[in-house]
Amino acid sequence: MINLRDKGADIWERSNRIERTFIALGFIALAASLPFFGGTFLNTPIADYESVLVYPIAMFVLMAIGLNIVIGKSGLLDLGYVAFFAIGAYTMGLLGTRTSLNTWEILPIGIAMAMFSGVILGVPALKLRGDYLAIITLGFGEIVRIVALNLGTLGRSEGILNIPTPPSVFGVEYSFDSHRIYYWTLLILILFAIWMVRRLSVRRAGRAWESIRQDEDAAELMGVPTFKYKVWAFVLGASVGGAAGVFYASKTLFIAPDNFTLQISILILACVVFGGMGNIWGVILGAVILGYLPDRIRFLSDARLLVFGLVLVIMMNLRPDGLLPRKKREKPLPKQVQ
Amino acid sequence: MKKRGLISVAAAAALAAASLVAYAPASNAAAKTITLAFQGPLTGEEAQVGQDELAGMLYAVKLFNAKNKGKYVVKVVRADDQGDPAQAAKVAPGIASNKKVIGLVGAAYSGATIASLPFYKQRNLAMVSPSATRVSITDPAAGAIGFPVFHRVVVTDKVQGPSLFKLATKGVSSPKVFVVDDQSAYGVGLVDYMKPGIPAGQSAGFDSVSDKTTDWSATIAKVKTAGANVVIYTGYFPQAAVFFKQLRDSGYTGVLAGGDGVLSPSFVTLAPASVLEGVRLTAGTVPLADISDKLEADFQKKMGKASGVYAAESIDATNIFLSCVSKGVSTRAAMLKCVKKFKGKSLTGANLSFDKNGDVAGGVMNGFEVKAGKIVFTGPVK
Amino acid sequence: MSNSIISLKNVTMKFGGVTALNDVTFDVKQGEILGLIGPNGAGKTTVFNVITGVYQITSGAIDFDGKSLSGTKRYKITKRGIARTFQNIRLWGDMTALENVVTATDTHKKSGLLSGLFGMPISRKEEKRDKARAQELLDFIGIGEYADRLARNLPYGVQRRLEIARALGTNPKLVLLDEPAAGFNPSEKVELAATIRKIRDAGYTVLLIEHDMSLVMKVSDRVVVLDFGQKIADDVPNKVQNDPRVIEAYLGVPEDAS
Amino acid sequence: MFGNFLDQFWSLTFGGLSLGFIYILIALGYTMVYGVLRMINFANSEVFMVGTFATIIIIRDVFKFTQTSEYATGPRLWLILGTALIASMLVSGILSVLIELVAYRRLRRMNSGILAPLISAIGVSMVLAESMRIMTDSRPVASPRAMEKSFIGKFFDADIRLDNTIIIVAAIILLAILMAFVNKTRLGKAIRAVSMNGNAAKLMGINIDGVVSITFLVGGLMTGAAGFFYVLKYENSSFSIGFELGIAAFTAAILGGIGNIKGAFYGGLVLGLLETYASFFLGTQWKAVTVFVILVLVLYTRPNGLFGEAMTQSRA
Repeated sequence: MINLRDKGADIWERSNRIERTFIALGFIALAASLPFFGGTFLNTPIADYESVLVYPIAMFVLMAIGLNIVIGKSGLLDLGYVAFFAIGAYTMGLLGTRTSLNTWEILPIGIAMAMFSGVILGVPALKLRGDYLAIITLGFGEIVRIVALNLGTLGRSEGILNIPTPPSVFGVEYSFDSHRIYYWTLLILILFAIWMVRRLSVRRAGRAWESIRQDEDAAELMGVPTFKYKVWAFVLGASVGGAAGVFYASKTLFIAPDNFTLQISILILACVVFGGMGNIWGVILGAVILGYLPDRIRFLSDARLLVFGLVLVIMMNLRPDGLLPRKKREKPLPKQVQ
Repeated sequence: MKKRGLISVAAAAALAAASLVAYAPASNAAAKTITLAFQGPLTGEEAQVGQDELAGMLYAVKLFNAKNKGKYVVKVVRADDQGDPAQAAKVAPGIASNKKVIGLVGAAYSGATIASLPFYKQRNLAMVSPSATRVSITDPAAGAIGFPVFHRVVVTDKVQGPSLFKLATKGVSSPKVFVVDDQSAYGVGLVDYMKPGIPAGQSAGFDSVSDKTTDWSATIAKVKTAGANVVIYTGYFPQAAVFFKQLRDSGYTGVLAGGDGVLSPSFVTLAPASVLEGVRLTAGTVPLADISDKLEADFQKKMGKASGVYAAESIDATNIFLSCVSKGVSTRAAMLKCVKKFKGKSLTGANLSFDKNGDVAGGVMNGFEVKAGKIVFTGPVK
Repeated sequence: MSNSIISLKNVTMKFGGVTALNDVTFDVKQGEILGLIGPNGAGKTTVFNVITGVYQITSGAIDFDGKSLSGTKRYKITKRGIARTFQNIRLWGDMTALENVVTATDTHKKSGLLSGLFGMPISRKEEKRDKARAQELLDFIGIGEYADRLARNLPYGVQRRLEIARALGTNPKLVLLDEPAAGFNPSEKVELAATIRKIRDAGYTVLLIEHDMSLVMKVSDRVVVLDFGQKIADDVPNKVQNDPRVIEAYLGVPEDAS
Repeated sequence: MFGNFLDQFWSLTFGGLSLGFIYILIALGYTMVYGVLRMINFANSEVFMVGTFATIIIIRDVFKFTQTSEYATGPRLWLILGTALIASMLVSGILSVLIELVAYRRLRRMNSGILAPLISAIGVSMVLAESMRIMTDSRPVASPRAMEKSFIGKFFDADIRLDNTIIIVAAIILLAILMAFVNKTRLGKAIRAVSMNGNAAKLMGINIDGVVSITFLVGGLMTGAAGFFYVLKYENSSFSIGFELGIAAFTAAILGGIGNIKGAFYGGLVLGLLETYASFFLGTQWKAVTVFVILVLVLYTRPNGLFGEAMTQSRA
């Protein structure tokens, strides 16, 4: 099967610094211009195209990048990622409605809260064997939702209303219906997350995660403080989820426990695996497709989730490593030994 | 072999999908085409409520189109929000900016309604919800966030909560009432508005049970230790049927009661008649079969399934828009004006109009009782 | 005993009802190559596992560099200067040979995650230094030209050597080699013997598990023999070879295929 | 509160036990597959859901019961129950084998790791749940009552009900048959061999694909039985019940120690009881929280689950 990822990597490697800058800018420009394609075949029936770009697409991309640190880079199966998204959103909801802090001031607080809960969850959970981590994280996701559902201060099932939009920045107004502005802001957050992940991947942390993913025991015996790096992966993943949550709450103006179900965790996981676990471009592509698809096929009406399920089955069978898999750039040598 | 298997599965699914795509009335060149929208959960776990309401709306539209052949063709856009505020927030702007849509039946759920409101308010699209009962949407004390576009033909929890308590305890000497909610905004809201009206000494306790619960042993044990003789469930009928069944099977003999979420023709099919005998229910309107058996039969014939919980409300909500359509309304502004001023009759024959916040004016609570496997209307709750 | 780098004192290791090591005592002296042999199931790899903290010993004591190892976390044991290879190769297959070694050198990095994130000078300097060091080690082991290949695509012999290079990457005082010659042909074994001596000569102490008697006897300065979890001999190679208990231990069990 | 608890102790315990047995049987669907493939069979929850519908069809459509029918008694009752049990088991068992073919086999041959099959199985569950939703008009479906829920005795203060008793007895018999199958038969031994060491089993000439199919079949049969018991006890089903019960049963499998049958057994019992007691003490809304907190505590002190056989402490 053609490996687009390798093709891309080849082109990238053969380019010089200036060419690379142009390629990168080209992609950013293309992503930034997406809101202008509402009139084309890209348009989504019924749902508003530009809203779909903000949520789920851009929001999923951001969360998938975050989850990819946990699952793609360090191989930890996290089924409760929605918890961090919820914690970010509720931080925004509470502080936004009860204090005079604005979205930009709450953003770091929300990220900190998500990171803190990443530590709270990670420290006990990450000592467990890999397979058990899945159920513990799943439980954590549910606990966060149930707490929100039962605590009066969090509005219980009614949720939190009238969450403020972000104040204007450099004259750019954020109104609840200026989807493009939100989309571009998210794009900046996404670029920042990509920068962070790429920066870490090529250095010590990236190698540590990679070694943990491939053989955790061997990593520890080679002096990698595996536990510390697993917690770090968790906490960084959480920070991205938290940031997404804060921004999400500030966009929809209203949050309720129903927004943070286990299905979101599973969908984001699907984005990561579907796109190509461990490869950030694959993950982004996966999130774009899985975020976009259900709205694009709304004309199927009743059957759209059924078709969505079928797409997952068929695609995973055809491309088990995802659309753009992680690097496998070498041809195996003839003398390869199993 | 393998691949062919997959492809044939895909093909079968595609066929299935194609056959499910809604049947749209053939438009007549001379007729004026009007588009209305429905918003509610049509797929996913909450799909039932939305599918039932949509059926009610389509039923009303079908009648209207048949009656006005050559004059009007009303089309329905289906906006599936899965009952989820997050989905609603991306569907609503789509509907809001679809200029053809001049009226919206929905949203089915309060949470989805709240998430959608800003977009409809901005684009001046009149909404009439058959089932969003949360008080805060129209409550001036909570900012009346629905004003001016939001209307509802269903009575709010504020009215229903106390009525339900009244009906449940009617004729019970020294009642001890145990109230169970389903953790939904609807169920919790009902309890919140019921609580202040419960006289001292009549409360036996409260429980809050996820609507995904299958085993009710613990709640039943609590009911028993509390010595309750009246149990009220504020949730929807599928769970109510299971809960009541388990409660009765465990030997509980007291009164059982529920709100309009339980009042569905399907409710009595979910448990043996002997178990549900005497269950008391409240609702703003009545099931189609209680209005007339003929109506229900016609509904089943035209829609191919039994009517659901908010069928009457959905039909009422749709009829409000349709009556405006037959008055020649074809723009959003005119529609909103027309809906605000609407004065007419509901399916039950009661007067139907809205107060200035969009609530149904003078709504009454009706009482019902299950008798021999049927839900029977017992008159307004006083 | 003062120049011993690691000493095992009365080490016993039990798994449920099975005693894998029974009252084993020996030490490894600074700068020597100690061969650890014994029939299959004698407990050789268990010795490696208790030294590197994979298992916590049931009783006894292990001192490294004069200080006890008990309760030390695995990665800290490595940091203190013990590195190992694995009998069944356990490289990180999706990393290049160089990355495998660089990851091991990370043990001694000062820069953490945040300084890496913000590209602080210390991080950049260490990266450069360690990549150079890793390349040096690959050259030292004789597989320098494979630096940029993914580990799982390397020929078997290179993978075995890469395991050694990776162990050296942690900058250890003591290197534990677990059957480094498994699956090698005679000429490769000769090369390996030279490499092991070269490692010793470079200042590392080596503890070697090996099935190939002639190789062990050739390179080891001293040999410890285990049988059924017990030490039955501890002496210079040619004395061990003639020890009747050792001969009995080897003849008493069926010859093993490797 | 505690006095109240003692009053209700036996009722709660019986309720919890019969729920626990349903969990056990579903958990077997997870644990057997996990034992052999080291994969979470995400679609097992929908195998259960389909099993409940098989029972309902037998009772409602084959034996024509309605909510107002007379209850069956005597031999006819046992015929109905037996037919429904076998039908659910077969439908679920076959479905489970098909799921393996569609969602797992190709990926397994390609050695694709655990995540691709997980997502593929999630896709299968969506397809199954959504198809069932469309077929049932998104409605819950009731199973008419075929047998009287009579009390057959008293234990301390608690009534012993016939349906609960049938569930517990039948489940124990099924488990005994399963244990005998796994421990005594050639096929069972092959399953155990593969779950202990897949490669070695392959070398010894065991047909891995066959063993995997059998494992899915057996897991599906047990899950289907759970579907029958569920309908017997709760008399209803819906397209969406799989998810919740699946998560609970999976938790039970983990709690007990996933990958072995004993673990599923104890895990299911402990979870069934724990949920019921916790709901009583802390309020039903905190049930899930309690369960997960206890799960964390258990795994923290016993990393292989309550009754998990310690696999080697570490692979190094």
